[in-house]
Amino acid sequence: MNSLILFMALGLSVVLIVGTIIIYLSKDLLVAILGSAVISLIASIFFLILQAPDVAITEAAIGAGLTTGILLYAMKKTGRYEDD
Amino acid sequence: MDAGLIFYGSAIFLMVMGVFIAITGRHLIKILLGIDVFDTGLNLLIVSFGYINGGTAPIFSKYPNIFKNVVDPVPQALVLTAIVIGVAEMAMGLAIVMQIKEKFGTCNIAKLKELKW
Amino acid sequence: MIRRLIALLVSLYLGYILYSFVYVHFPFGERPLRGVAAHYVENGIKEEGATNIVTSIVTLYRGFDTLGEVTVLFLAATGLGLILAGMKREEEEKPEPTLIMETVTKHLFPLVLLFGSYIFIHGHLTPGGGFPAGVVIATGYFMMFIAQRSFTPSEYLLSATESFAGTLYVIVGLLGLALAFSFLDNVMPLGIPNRVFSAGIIPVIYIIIGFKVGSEMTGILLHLKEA
Amino acid sequence: MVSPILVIALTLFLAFSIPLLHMLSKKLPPFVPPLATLINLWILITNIKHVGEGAMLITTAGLKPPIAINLAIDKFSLLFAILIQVIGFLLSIYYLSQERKDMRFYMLFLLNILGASGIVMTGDLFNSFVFLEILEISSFGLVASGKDKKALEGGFKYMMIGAIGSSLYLLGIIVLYLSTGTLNMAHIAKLMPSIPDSVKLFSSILFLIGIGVEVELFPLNAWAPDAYQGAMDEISTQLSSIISKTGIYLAARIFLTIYGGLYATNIIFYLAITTFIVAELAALMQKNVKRMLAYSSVGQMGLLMLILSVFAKRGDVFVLTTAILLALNHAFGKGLLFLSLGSLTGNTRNYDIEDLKGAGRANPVLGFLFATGVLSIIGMPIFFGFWSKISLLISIMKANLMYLLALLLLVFLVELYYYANVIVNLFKGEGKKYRIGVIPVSVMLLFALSLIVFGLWPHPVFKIAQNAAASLMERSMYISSILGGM
Repeated sequence: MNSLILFMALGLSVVLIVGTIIIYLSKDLLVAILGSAVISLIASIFFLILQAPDVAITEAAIGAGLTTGILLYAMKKTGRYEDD
Repeated sequence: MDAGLIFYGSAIFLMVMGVFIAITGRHLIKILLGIDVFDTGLNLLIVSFGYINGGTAPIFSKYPNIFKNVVDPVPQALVLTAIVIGVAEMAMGLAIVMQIKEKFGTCNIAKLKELKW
Repeated sequence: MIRRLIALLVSLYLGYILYSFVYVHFPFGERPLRGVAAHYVENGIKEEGATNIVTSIVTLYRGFDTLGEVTVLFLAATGLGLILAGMKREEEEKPEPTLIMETVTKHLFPLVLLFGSYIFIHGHLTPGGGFPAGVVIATGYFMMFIAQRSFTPSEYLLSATESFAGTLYVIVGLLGLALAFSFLDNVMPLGIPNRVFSAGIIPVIYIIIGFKVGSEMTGILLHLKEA
Repeated sequence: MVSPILVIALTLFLAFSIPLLHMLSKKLPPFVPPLATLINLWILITNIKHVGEGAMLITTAGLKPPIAINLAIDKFSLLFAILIQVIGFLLSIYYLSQERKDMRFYMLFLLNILGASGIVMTGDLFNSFVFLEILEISSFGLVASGKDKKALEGGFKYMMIGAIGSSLYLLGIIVLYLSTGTLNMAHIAKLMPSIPDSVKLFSSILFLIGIGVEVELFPLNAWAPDAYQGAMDEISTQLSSIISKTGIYLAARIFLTIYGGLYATNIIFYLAITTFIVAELAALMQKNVKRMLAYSSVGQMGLLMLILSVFAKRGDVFVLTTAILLALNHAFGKGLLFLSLGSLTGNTRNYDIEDLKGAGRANPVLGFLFATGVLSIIGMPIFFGFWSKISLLISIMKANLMYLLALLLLVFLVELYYYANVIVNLFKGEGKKYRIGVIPVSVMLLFALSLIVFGLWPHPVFKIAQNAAASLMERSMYISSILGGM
């Protein structure tokens, strides 16, 4: 792994950390769900860096795409804000 | 820069935060999100275990010129399974949450007090 | 607040233990390829004919797991339907999709389906395979029933596809048992690696999985939409 | 010879084909689970004579064990597989008497049986994880399928703990894979001496967390009483008779076969003894009979883990035999209790001890069935439970563990007290009479009959359990029969 990729990974991991903190703090579930989608997306980039293209595609399709979709449907039913 | 610190570190950080969100979350969907984050971290950790320095993806597009140095394919295959299982669990959990919302009228875990010690 | 802080500290501490354990015993990137993994990399193409080693592990070497994995998805779709059945439906005001959205999705839909089928047909050559392909197809349907006013896939057809693909998968496995005395054996000719028609039953399995996952995921999304 | 892999393949085939059958005729789906379990039972019974010393090897994908997934069936797994099919068959007959519009329930039920049989038959660690997930996810669905408040809450709690637990189980598998380079159970067991001690300890704790959810060990069993109480009565039967027994199987297989004598013995011992005492005391406090039965189930699982942790390391076949007998007794006895309790309350889902007053006198058959279950669980003579409890006490005395003996006797007295309380309540005062169909009564009678028959002629069961325990202890035999001369 060359240092450029590592530097990129470092930047992405900072985004990961911010993402989890946003999920924890946000009272708006929409923001939290989008946060988890971003985390899945970054994880799929990490899989690509780690030479696992199969996992990367699956994580991008399932983790970032489909899971977000079903979560959004569920959120529509259960209400968007945490304090109800 | 230490590659191990970045990949292992961010994977384990995701796991820790996932458990933390699942334990302290009050909204049921937040709890499921925590479990999802935990699973993502675990998958990242497993794939990082399989990485081998200088290895390429285990796909030999120029057969029979086999390029020997590849990363471990087994953890990748296992993670594929784990991802799919994770989404299945999530779907099941969301179905339960939606029914809870309908029956209890709330998704706050502190207000689910039907069963007591 | 104090309880949350304690929870955070405890989970951070557990994470630290895990990190130091992992760091000492499995240093990053320094593990040699050994055990079954070495066997798969060396003999994978000879034995199963797929140039993507992960694919041959997923569909054949550990094909039994994949059958279980398909079952888990099937289970999720079924359980979701069972639990959500009988929920009150709320008729809410649906925002009208714009003309642009309707036109674009109409023309994009066949392309998405084509892309999905491309992924699962080339599963043994390129990264991807049946699971992401099925999800891509489901996303196509998802797009359609968000953007089109009068588009509802037939639940009957979805359920039939799902069920038929599942039974077909088991039958392919049993074929191996009948012809080679081993469940899920690669009984078809391997062909020349790197061609589309190669690798024996791998493309067949991935096509089945693609259909099955596609119909299951579409079913899940449909159930959630209608709940 | 019929390959035992057909147990899994055919069950899956039938489960997948239920929607197609439903399209043919709406009456067909309820008959699929009895058919499937009956075929499975036949396949397993024809295979009894093929399973000799060591384990029977069934390959998949045409390759030898460490390379591809294999099934490994020894007498221990065969016994549990048959137990699962028998209970599954009885329950699926029971379901025939109920009107259910949703075919998806039968699919979930069948897949639950499939997950349990997969766990007991597989010889591959990761494969056991996949089947564990099938078992868990279908259990969440079954528990929540009651769709009232209690069922949903119990289901959600189970899901939360189960999801994290099984993820840690996966991490344990990966740690073992990284240190041995294989996922095959026998191969890992063979390479076990080469693994550093800290890795062994760490992975065994991860496994313990994963399995602890299933066997309801102390910090991980918060879901158990809620799920048992919230679920429908048949589902509670399934939880206590199939799912937790599968957990015990998995614990024995992993800690005995793979780790070769429990590795984290002390941890398991303290957790199990806490589970046992706390659960039995909690059962004593309950006003709700179903919750009381749930706590009693948790306590029994704690007792089983306790026996495993204390005696397995000594390689004592006799004690393992008792553990298996206890598990069998509990599977049939608790199953009977949950089923008959449901009928005694007239399916009102109101289990308060006050509401049960006189129900036994008003419905003598049901009262008799409930009493049979109770008597067998507390270990009265002529019932099956007697033999397991007596041999347990004898073996503890032989091992000279007097403090354990005193503790067990004390807890058994507690058990006796709260069960007697329920029985007295059942036969005192006037209760309501309920109509009950032929099928449920005959299923419960079969449960009760098995308890009495095994109690009067314990010898064959004893022999079977002994063989199973012996094959569990023959670790080197298991390894060599799977890996050949490797």
